[in-house]
Amino acid sequence: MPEIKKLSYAEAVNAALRRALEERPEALLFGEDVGKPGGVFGVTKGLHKLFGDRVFDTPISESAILGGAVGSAMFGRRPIVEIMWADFFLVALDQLVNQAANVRYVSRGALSAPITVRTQQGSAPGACAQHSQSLEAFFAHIPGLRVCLPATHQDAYDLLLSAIWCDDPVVVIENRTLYHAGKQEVQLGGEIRPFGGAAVRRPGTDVTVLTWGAMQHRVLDAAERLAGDGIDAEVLDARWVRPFDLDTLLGSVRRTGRLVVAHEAHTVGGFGGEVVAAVAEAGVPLHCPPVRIGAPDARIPAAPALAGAVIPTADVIAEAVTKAVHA
Amino acid sequence: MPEIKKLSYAEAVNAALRRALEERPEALLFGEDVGKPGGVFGVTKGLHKLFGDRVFDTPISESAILGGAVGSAMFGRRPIVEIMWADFFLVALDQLVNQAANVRYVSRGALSAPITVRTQQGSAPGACAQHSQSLEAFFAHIPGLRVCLPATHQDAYDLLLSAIWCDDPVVVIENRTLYHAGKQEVQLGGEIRPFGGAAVRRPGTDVTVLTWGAMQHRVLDAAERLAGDGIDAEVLDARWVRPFDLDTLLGSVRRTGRLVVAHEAHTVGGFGGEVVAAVAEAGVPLHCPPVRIGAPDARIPAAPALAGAVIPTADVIAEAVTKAVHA
Amino acid sequence: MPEPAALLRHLEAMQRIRFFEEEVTRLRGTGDVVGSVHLCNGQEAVYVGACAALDLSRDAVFPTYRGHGWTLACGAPPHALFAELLGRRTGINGGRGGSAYLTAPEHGMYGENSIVGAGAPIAAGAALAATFDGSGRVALAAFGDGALNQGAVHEAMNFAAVRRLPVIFLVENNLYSELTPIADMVRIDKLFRRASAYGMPGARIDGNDPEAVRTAVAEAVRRAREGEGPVLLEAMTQRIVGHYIGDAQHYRPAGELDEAASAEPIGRIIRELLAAGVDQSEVDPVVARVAREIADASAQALADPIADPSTVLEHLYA
Amino acid sequence: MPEPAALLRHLEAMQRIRFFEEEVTRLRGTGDVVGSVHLCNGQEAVYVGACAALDLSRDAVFPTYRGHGWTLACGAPPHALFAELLGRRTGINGGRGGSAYLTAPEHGMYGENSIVGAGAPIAAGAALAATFDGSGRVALAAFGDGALNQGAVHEAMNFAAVRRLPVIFLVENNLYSELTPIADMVRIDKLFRRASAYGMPGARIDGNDPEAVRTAVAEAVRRAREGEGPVLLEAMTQRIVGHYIGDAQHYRPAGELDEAASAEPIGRIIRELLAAGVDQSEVDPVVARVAREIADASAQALADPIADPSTVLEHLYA
Ligand SMILES: Cc1ncc(C[n+]2csc(CCOP(=O)(O)OP(=O)(O)O)c2C)c(N)n1
Ligand SMILES: Cc1ncc(C[n+]2csc(CCOP(=O)(O)OP(=O)(O)O)c2C)c(N)n1
Ligand SMILES: [Mg+2]
Ligand SMILES: [Mg+2]
Repeated sequence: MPEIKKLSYAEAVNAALRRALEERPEALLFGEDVGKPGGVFGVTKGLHKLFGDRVFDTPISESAILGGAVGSAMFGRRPIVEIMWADFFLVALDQLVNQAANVRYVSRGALSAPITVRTQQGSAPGACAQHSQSLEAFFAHIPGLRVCLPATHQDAYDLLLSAIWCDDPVVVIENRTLYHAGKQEVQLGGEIRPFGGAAVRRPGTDVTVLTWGAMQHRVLDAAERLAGDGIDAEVLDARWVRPFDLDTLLGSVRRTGRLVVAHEAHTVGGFGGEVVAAVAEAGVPLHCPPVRIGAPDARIPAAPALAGAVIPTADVIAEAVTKAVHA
Repeated sequence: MPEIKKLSYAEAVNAALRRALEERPEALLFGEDVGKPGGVFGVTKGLHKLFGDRVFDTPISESAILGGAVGSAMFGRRPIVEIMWADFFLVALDQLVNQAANVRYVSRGALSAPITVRTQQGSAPGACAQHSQSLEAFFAHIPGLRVCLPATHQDAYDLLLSAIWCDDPVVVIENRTLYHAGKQEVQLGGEIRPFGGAAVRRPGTDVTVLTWGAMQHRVLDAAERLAGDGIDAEVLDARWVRPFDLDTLLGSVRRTGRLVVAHEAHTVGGFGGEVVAAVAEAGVPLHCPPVRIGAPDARIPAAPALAGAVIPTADVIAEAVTKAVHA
Repeated sequence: MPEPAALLRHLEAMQRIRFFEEEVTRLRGTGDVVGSVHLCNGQEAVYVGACAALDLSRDAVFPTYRGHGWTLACGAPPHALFAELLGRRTGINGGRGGSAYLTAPEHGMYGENSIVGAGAPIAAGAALAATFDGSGRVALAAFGDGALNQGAVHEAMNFAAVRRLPVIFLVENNLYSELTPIADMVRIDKLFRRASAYGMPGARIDGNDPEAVRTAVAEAVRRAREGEGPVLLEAMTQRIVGHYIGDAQHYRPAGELDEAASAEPIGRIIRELLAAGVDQSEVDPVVARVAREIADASAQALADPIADPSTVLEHLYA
Repeated sequence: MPEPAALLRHLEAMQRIRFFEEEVTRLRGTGDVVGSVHLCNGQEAVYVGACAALDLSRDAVFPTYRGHGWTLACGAPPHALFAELLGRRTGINGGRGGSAYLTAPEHGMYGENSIVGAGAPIAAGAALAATFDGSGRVALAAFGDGALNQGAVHEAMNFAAVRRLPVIFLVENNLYSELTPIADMVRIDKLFRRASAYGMPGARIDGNDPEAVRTAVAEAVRRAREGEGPVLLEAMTQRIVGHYIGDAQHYRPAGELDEAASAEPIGRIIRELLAAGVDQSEVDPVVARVAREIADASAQALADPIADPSTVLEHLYA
C-alpha cells in the first residue's frame, strides 16, 4: 500500500530501515550509536524501540562491525550496518574488500555475504580533512561489491531498500548535508526495485553532464544558469557506480555529442576517469573533448573559504560546461 | 662511485636499502620479519646484522607499523617500512590516507611525514584471492601520496632510492614474481634521481601501449610478437602513477595515434581509466578508440588455470592491440 | 584416562592430516602443487581435539591459511582438498580458494582466512547470527599467536565479550609468527592472559594432546551454548615444519626442532596407546588404512581434469 | 597538599580553556564558527595536569578532535585557535585544520586526530624516534574511553610495550563515546586493566584533579625517559557539555549532569583554594584576567581576514 509522505532525507532513510526491519525478520541494524541514541545524525531514531535487540549499538570497532556483518550474513541474517563516515572505512576496509567481496565467488555460491553498509561522505562546512573525503572510487574498483549514492529523498528510500534486498554486499553512500536540508514528498511502500540504473534529472540536448551524490544539486543549479545562457544541459545522476549504467550515458552522449562528468571526489583517480574512459572506448563521436570536474590535488581544508576553493561549485561547473560547449 | 653488478631484483632492492641506511643515518627499516629473518622474500637479508637496531621486526600490526612510520618521520627519522602484501594495506589504510597524506598539508609544511612504504602485489601461481590484488588505483587517487611500481631490476634500485630521498610519503609497489626471477646488470651508487617520469621500454610507431608493474614484461612479449605481424608498438612504462607522466604519454600518442593501456588490476575503476580519460581530455586525435586491458570483474582465483583466464596474458594483449590497430 | 578407542580415533584423524600434509609436500616438490603452502604438521591435536568437541552440523569453524588440518578434521574429503590444491575442477572450491583460502561450509568449515586475524570478527558475526536464529550454533575462530597483535582480533574479542556471543577464540600458539618468535613480539607471552582485559575467561592448554583440547573446547562450547559468552583458549603446540614449504627454519634455535619432534602429538598418542596396553598390531592397521586413503585421494585428484577457465566469471554476484 | 601558587596556576590554565570553550559555544551560536565542534568542558584538569608534567620543548602530545583544551594547555595562543576555528588567515593552521584537526608543533602539540584511536600509533612512532635521536622525548597519546576498542590503539600499545617506547597512553574516561555509555561497550569498565595484557603498568587516576594527573604523568614521564617503557593511565572525568555543540544529551540519566557539574575541576579547585586559606580576592583577579584574555583573543580573531583561497593548493607536497 504505497503512500506519500513529506519527509526529510534522513526520515526517508529511517522509513526504509523501518520497512526492511518489518518485512525482513532476518534484518539486523547495528553500528556506533545507531541503537539507543538513534544515530549521530538521528537517522535511526526510534528503531531500537520498535525492534529491540535487532537494532543495537557497537563499540568503536569498525572491523568488528563489518566482520560481524559478514559473519552474520553468511548465516542468514541480513545485517545493515553503519560506518559513520566513509573516511572511517579506511581502518577496516579489509572486511569489505578481502572478505565480503570474496565470499560468494570463492565458494561458488555456496556461501554469500549480503550485507548493506550505510555510510555518508563528502565535505561540509567546518569539517576537517579526515571527515571530508569522497571515496566511491575505492568501492567502485572492487568486483563483488555494489555501490550506490542516493542524492534525492526518494532515492534515499528506494536505493537503500534495493540494497538491502540485493543478495550481494552493497555500500550505500549517503551525504550528511542532505539529511536535514528540507522535506520532500517521498513515496513509501512501493515495489522494491532491483539495483542499478541511472536517472535523467534534467533532459537536455547540448551537453550531457553526468554526476552522482550531493554534487548533483550543484550540477542542477549550474544547468539552470546555463539554460539562461542558452545552453541546454542534460543532467544524469548515475546513482549506482557499480554497476554503472553505461548504456543510459552512451545514449545521452550520442544525442548531445558532449560529455562533462562532475563529482566531489578528487579528479585524479576518481570514478569520473572510469566514465570518460568507458565512453572513449565505446567510440562515441564527440564535438569536443570530454571534461572532468572534481576536487583538485589538495587535502580538504576545514575553513569554508578554503574548502569552497577545492570542492567544485555550481559556478565552476557552469563555466566548465560553457567552455566545453563553445570549444 | 657507480659500479655495475649482476643482481636479482630482490638484491637490487636490498642494495638500495643498504645504501639508504648507509647514507642516511636517520633511516630506519622495519616491518614483519624484515629484521632478523631478512624478510619473507629474503629482500632485507643481512641488513639487521649491518645496521643493528635501525632494522627491526614488528608484531603483525600494520596500523602500528604505518603509524610508527608516520610518527617517527614527523620527528626526523626516515622510516622505510614494509607492508608484506598490498592486500594487507586494507587493515590499516587509515594511517596512509587519513594520516600520512594530511600531515604536511594541514600544517602548511610545519610538519611532514616522509615515509617510504614498500609493498608488493599482484597474482602469482597458486596465490589466493586475498594475496593477489593490484591496488595501485587506491594510492594513485590520494593527493599527498606518491606512488611508483618498479618493474625492472634497475628501477627496483633507482625508484626505491628516489622514494626514500623524497620528502613526501611514497608507496613503492614491487612484485614478488620478479624478486628471484633472474639476475641482471644493475648500476649501483649513481646519482639519486628525483621521483617521476615514464620510460620508453620499446620505441614504436603504430600504437602506444602504456603499462606499469610486472605486466610490462607481458606487454613486451606481446610487442615482440606483434612486430612479427608487422605492428610496431611503442611500449611505455609509467613507473610512477602519482605523479603520472602525462606529457611523455601524450607525446607518444600524438605520434602513434593509438592508445592501449594494459595493467594487472581490475579494469573497472583501475588507473587505466585515469590515463585514458586524461588523454581524451587532452583532445589528442586518435585513429581508433583507446583500449584498456586489465582483469575483468571477478575475484582472483588460486588455480593457475583460472587465474590465467583473469590476468591479461601476452596473447590477450597482442590480440587487443591487433584489433585496435586494424580498427 | 580416556578410552583407547577414543585415542585410536584421535590417532586416525591426526594421522590423516599428517599424511595429507606429507603428500602435499611431495606434490609441491613435483610441481603439481604451486605457490605458497602452509603446513600444520605437529599441530594436528588442536584440530582433532577441537572438532571432537563441536557439533559440526551446526557449529562453524573459521581457521587461517594454515587450515588443511582444520578442514580435514571437520570431515572434508581429502580428495576434494587435494584437487583444490592441484587446481582441479573437482577441488572443494573448484580451484578458486587454493591452499590458503579453502571453504567447506557443508562440513562446518566456513573459510580459511589469509588475512591474519580477519576470521575473528567474522566468527563473532556467525555467533551473532546464532543469538537470533535459535540454532544453538557456536563459532570457533582459530588463529596464531602472532594474530593476537592484529587490531581486528582485539575488536572481535571485545565485541564478542560485550555481547556475550557464543564464540571460542582458539590461539594455536606455535611460538612463531612466520619467521619471528612470538616471545620477541609481546611482553607477556602467556597470551591467554589477554582475555581478562575483555572480561572473558582465558586458559592455556596442552595443544599436543587432543583429549586436553577436546575437554577445554567442550567446556567452552557448553558455556557458549548456555549464553555465558566467549572464551580465549591458548593451545601450546609447535609446527615441526617450516612456516611455508621451503622455509629452512634457520631462525629456530639448535635443538628446538628435535624437541618439538619428540613431543609431536602423533608419536605421543601412539606411546600413550601402547602404555595403556593397546598392542602395536591394533595401531598399525589404522595408520595403514589412512595412508592408503590419502594415497588414493591424491592419485584420484591428480587424474582429475584441470579447473575450467570458462567458468571464471561465474558467481561473482548473486 | 600542593602549594596554593601551584593551584592558582592550574586554575588559570583550566579557566583559560573553559572560557575558550564558552566563547566557542557563543561563536557557534552566532554562526561565526561552523561545523561539528567537540568541547572539553569538565575535562580541563587532565590537560592542565598532564602538560604540567611534560617538557613541551621536547615532549609531544597527540590528542583527539576534543583537543582545544590540550592545545591551550600546551601553550598555544587562544587567538590563533579562535582564528583557526573561524577560518581566518591567522588561524594556527591557516584554517586548514579546523576545530578537530589542529596542529601546533611549535607548542609540543603534534596534531589532534579525528580518526578515533589513530593518534596512538603515531605517538608510538614519535617515541620510536626518541629512541634514536637522543632527545629524551616522551610522547603522550590521549584518547577517549571508547577509543580503547579500536584496533589501532591495541596495536600501538603492544608495539610500544614490546619496544619499551617512551610513550604515555592517557585515556580520558568521560564515561561516554559520543552518545553511548562506555559501560555498555566493555565488560570490564576499569579500562586501565587492559595494560596488563601488554605487560605495562596501568592505573586509574582522578581526572578532575590536576595535581593527581600531574603526579601520575610525571612518574610516567620519569619511567619513559629512563627507558622503562610505556604506561596506560585512565583519568576519570566527565564532560559537562554534549559530545558536540548541539548534543542535547538525552542519553544521560537524570542527575548525572548535575553531579558532574558539582565535581567539575574548576569549581573544585576554587573550593580547595579557599579551604587552603586563600582568599577569594586572590582568585578573582586570576579569573578576570583570563576572561579578558579570551575575550580579546576572540575579538581580534573575528577581525582577522578570512583564509585566502588562492593558497589552497600549496604545501600538498614538499
Ligand atoms: C594482515 C596480515 N598481515 C600480515 C600477513 C602475512 N602473514 C601471513 S602468516 C603470518 C604469520 C602469522 O603468525 P601466527 O598468527 O602466529 O600464525 P601461524 O602462521 O604461526 O599459524 C604473517 C605475518 C597476513 N597474511 N595478513
Ligand atoms: C575510526 C572512527 N570511528 C568512529 C568515529 C566517530 N566518532 C567520533 S568521536 C566518537 C566517540 C569517541 O569516544 P571516546 O573515545 O570515548 O572519546 P570522547 O569523544 O568521549 O572524548 C566516535 C565514535 C571516528 N571519528 N573514527
Ligand atoms: Mg604462530
Ligand atoms: Mg569518551
